Amino acid sequence: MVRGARSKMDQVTATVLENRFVASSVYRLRIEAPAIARVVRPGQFLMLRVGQTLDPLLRRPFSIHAVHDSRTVDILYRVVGKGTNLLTAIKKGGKLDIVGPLGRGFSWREDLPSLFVAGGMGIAPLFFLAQIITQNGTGAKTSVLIGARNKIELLCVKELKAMGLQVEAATEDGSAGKRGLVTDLLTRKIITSRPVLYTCGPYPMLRAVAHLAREHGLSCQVSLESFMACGLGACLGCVAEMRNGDLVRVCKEGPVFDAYEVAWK
Amino acid sequence: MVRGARSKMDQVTATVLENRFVASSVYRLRIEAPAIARVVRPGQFLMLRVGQTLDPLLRRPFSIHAVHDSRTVDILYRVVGKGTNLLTAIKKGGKLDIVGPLGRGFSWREDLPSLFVAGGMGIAPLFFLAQIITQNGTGAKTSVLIGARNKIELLCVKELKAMGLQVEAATEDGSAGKRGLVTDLLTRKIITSRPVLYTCGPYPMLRAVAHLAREHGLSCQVSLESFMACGLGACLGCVAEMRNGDLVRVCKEGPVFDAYEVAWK
Amino acid sequence: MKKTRPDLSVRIGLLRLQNPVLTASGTFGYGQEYAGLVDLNRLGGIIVKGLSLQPRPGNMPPRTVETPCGLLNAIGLQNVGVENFIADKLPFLRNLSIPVIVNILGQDIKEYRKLAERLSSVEGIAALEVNISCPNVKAGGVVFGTDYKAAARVTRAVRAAAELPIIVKLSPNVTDIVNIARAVEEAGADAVSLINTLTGMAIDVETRRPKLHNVTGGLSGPAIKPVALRMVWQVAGAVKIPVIGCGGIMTAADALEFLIAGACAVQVGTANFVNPRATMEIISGIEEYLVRHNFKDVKSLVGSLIL
Amino acid sequence: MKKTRPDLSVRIGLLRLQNPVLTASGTFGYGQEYAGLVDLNRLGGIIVKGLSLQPRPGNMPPRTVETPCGLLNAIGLQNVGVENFIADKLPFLRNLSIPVIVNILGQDIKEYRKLAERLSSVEGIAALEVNISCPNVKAGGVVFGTDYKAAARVTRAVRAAAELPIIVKLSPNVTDIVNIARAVEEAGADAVSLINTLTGMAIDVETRRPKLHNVTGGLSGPAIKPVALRMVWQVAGAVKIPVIGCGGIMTAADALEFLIAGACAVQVGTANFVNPRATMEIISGIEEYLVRHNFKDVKSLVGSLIL
Ligand SMILES: Cc1cc2nc3c(=O)[nH]c(=O)nc-3n(C[C@H](O)[C@H](O)[C@H](O)COP(=O)(O)OP(=O)(O)OC[C@H]3O[C@@H](n4cnc5c(N)ncnc54)[C@H](O)[C@@H]3O)c2cc1C
Ligand SMILES: Cc1cc2nc3c(=O)[nH]c(=O)nc-3n(C[C@H](O)[C@H](O)[C@H](O)COP(=O)(O)OP(=O)(O)OC[C@H]3O[C@@H](n4cnc5c(N)ncnc54)[C@H](O)[C@@H]3O)c2cc1C
Ligand SMILES: Cc1cc2nc3c(=O)[nH]c(=O)nc-3n(C[C@H](O)[C@H](O)[C@H](O)COP(=O)(O)O)c2cc1C
Ligand SMILES: Cc1cc2nc3c(=O)[nH]c(=O)nc-3n(C[C@H](O)[C@H](O)[C@H](O)COP(=O)(O)O)c2cc1C
Ligand code: FES
Ligand code: FES
Repeated sequence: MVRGARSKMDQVTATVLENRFVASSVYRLRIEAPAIARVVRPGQFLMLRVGQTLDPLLRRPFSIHAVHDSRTVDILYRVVGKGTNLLTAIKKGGKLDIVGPLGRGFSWREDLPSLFVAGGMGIAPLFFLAQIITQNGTGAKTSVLIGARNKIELLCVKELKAMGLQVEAATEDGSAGKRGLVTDLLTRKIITSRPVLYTCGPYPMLRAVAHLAREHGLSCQVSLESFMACGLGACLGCVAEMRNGDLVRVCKEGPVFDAYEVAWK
Repeated sequence: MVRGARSKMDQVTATVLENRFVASSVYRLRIEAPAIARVVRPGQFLMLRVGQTLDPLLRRPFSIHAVHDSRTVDILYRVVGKGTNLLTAIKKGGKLDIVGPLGRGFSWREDLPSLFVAGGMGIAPLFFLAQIITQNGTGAKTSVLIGARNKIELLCVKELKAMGLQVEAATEDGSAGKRGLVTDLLTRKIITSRPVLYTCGPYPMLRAVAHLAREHGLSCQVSLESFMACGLGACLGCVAEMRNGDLVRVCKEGPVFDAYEVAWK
Repeated sequence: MKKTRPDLSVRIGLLRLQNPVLTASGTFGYGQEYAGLVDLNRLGGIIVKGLSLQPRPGNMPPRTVETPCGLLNAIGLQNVGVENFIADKLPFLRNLSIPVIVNILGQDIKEYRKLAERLSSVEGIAALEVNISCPNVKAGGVVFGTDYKAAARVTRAVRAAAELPIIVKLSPNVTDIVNIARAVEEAGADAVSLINTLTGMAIDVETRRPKLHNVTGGLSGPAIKPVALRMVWQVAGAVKIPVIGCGGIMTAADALEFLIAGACAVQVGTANFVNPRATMEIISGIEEYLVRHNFKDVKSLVGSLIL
Repeated sequence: MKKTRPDLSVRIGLLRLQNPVLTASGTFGYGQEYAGLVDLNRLGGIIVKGLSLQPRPGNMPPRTVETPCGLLNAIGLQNVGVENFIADKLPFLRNLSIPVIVNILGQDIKEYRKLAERLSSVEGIAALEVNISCPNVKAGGVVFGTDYKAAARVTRAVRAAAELPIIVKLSPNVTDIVNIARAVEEAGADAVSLINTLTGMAIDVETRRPKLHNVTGGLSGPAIKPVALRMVWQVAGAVKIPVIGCGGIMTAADALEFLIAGACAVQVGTANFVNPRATMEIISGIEEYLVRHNFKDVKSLVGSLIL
């Protein structure tokens, strides 16, 4: 099993190669950051300084979405507030102050079938994991269940298929794939195969996936979100409760956790 | 005498037509703002919201530098801190939230010779006054004394000459015009003619000009600067002391004052 | 189905406001300064710049300096004095259809009493806001705001002298604001407003001099909002009289935080400098929120924090 | 002519720091968290996360929320407890060449005393910082920080129990910080540090719930700098023991403001989150400033405000 490694982090000034509108309010940011690209593992994240002034004050966390040529790193982000809004203004050639890679990423088994369950922006880190798993190509079957509110917000489907993955989609309004939630797809899927689950998305979805995994006795890894002030394990702000009662740092012990260990609310 | 009028102010969203590097750290911002362009008078200023977030919090005051076609307004600004730095990032087509025109501008006599004394960015509002005086062209002689640290920071000389004005320059390092201060030029000038003085620039220069004017019994108008939180006369923050002991609002009773009325420190 | 518009009106004792958005004293001049930019008659009310018995010249400049998300000011209560106010400023204000609240500041109890008497004797004033909290006046002012006994004494004096509703404006520079709020409630205040500015300071490192001539000043703006909100929540839970919230309100969302925390009205201060239309946008924003969340009136929202 | 480098070292009682830049408790973990980003041995010293006798789980999340130019936190003093600290964290810290200061927090005087005794008995601790000001612990903590008699009592207890220099960390949530500073000075503190966080609050208007599970939290960051600077200036003018300034320091210029106001050292807190290299840049920036302004040492700058 490939352990969810911690890589050597650094604070670097990266050059923006591209900051492109993808769909709806989603952008893809491509940066040149070899120091990070070389060591980062799927599920890890970066802390970006999104503005030049003191408002917004804190960095913003973003998952690694993809890595190319050990030089460039992609981030897929949705504009939800003032920080992500400012981020859209950064142009090609601009500089970004980045800390990373941070956190503990996914631990994956290349010899077992993998099933990715992504909701909304949850595809961001799973895409990188898919990239790595298919790249290493040891061959076990990997499929992707992906859900979104509507067709426009359904991201990366073409790219995932191009990687040779089997992709099934669900949208809440039925504008693409099955109408409904990604967890509906999952219920059917689990019955027919016994994959390891990797999931990222809104909390209620993660909880549902975790419950299904438990019911069926499947191994399941979840990437959690939390408000992060430092991302470094220093502020103790980002904690999540574990089943054993511990409050652990999502930025350091996570963001990827074994679904069984999390105290779901 | 044309009175230093107060015009009807408004809060408008102006479109940026151009935001161009001029020289050294000086930029010229051209905006489309007909409501302001139609009513603004030389010496008045605008309050610009320079960023989108709460830091910097306050608007920044800038003089009207020129008006074209009753539609567009120019501002000439120097980058000195975080607000002006952010301003440089605004591109053509961008929007700017502006309040103005504000304050009481110059009161000029078109029938008497005018002498402008500008130091550094002080040329910004005087240029607009020159534009108006030469435009109305009632003919009395207008000359300009302009000073800067060096040749690069000597602004608008070509444009002023193109208006038919006689321009004399001084630079501290002697890289253009006379070596020395603009007030050195002034000492000589006053002896040979008896113009009305209009001056804007650093405080020590204004004080020197005011003293010379008083010595020679010349009428003199100064444009003062002050830290302005509101620009509207509401906060009472921007006051300057007058000779009679009153503390008056630079943004409302000024920024242009009769040099005799100011309590110079 | 068309919804009926929510009722934005609130009561502060006997005073009825058409909506809960007031302008904070000292940030809106005497109203007239904003006449070209704001539809004054749409406001919940105007609170004018603090008045003293005699005109005051205020502090020497510099009087204001920007800080991160904040503004430090040391105006020193420059004002035209009560008689000039009545003669020169009130006529304009009286012509408006909204309540005008006068903020008053005395050097001692006698001055507060005289101010209250004088202002009660003229037409066109809806209420008094008693400033016991200005940090920029050396004598008097600040003492009243930080000692609950002194605060109660001022309140009683004004209460006895005024025939108008009395709002006492509290200072945040205290260990226990609830203690002061309770004392002025007991002493007869019709409402409390909070917060005034936090005392702060800034230094120019190049000259090594204070950035304000007065050395210290009052901090306002979004920087102080969390502190203001906390105090409003504490006080609203501890007194029965209405609480008016103030401090760093820039947007409708900010105002809503204060209402939810228990304020029945809000004051908008520094925001008027940053965005002269702030009050108008806040009023519209509150209305939209009420519609979106199915509140029939703003009163139902007040103090509706879910714990 | 080549200038000699200015002397950045300062003394806090018996404690010598190679430069005046410390990390603020709770914002730098146990040092190790920043090992990859900061040259720890360049720091003036490290103040570690507040320690209690027993491990504390802290508050439930959410524990942090951003505010304008500020950060609200209600960690609730989560920490590993004094024994785990000594066993697991101190070995790493002891290997550094810089002073390690331990921030302590008790529920009552006995706990403070026990903490001081236990920490005095081990190698590698340079001083204790007594946190009497944490607003996020319901029992104990906050009371000590806001009452000068209680503050003095804690100080005396720690003084008697500890063989280490004692820094007492003051709360800004008080009417008169000078009063508290004088009381702890008299009670035997070697230095005071200020400020801890201002108590604040934030509400999510869509859910109408507090943004922090604990409802209120402590406000830090640039938003509070003017308040912190004012208090440091007031206290530095009133006590003879060294004052350590803290609150919103992001840059060398910010740190210089505190030194000029009278602090002989500074703590950098929230800035570590925003810019992990902040402390390094501040140290360099102070040195550059001293060179540029012809100060031969940082001590000459301390308290050099020109009024
Ligand atoms: C480990 C991790 C990985 C993430 N990866 C991605 C990603 O790949 N793509 C993506 O679009 N989003 C990702 N997010 C979410 C992203 O961090 C937030 O959307 C972003 O910070 C919002 O910033 P804002 O200023 O635009 O929003 P704000 O206006 O500040 O707030 C909008 C919302 O974003 C949340 N938020 C704000 N700041 C933070 C913070 N420092 N930490 C966590 N949440 C915050 C707020 O709680 C609020 O709900 C990730 C979050 C975490 C914790
Ligand atoms: C009536 C008036 C007209 C002006 N016209 C021009 C002009 O035409 N061109 C030009 O380049 N500059 C002009 N200025 C100066 C200009 O306003 C400042 O340079 C600008 O506000 C600095 O903003 P900043 O954020 O870059 O600087 P900061 O980083 O905030 O500070 C740098 C310096 O600018 C001063 N400053 C900051 N904010 C204000 C403010 N609100 N009011 C006054 N001073 C401030 C500070 O005191 C400080 O000395 C004028 C000022 C006034 C009062
Ligand atoms: C420039 C200025 C002047 C002020 N003058 C007064 C005053 O005269 N009387 C008073 O009670 N409060 C005064 N205040 C305080 C405000 O009314 C308000 O309480 C404070 O600014 C906090 O609100 P804000 O953050 O919305 O500005 C003044 C504030 C500012 C910024
Ligand atoms: C997340 C966080 C945790 C903190 N924990 C402690 C603590 O354990 N003990 C303490 O005395 N102060 C603690 N503080 C207060 C800081 O040490 C500092 O006094 C305060 O944050 C102000 O400084 P700043 O604005 O530079 O952050 C904490 C602050 C933050 C932001
Ligand atoms: S974000 Fe600071 S500990 Fe996780
Ligand atoms: S800047 Fe507010 S009165 Fe002049």
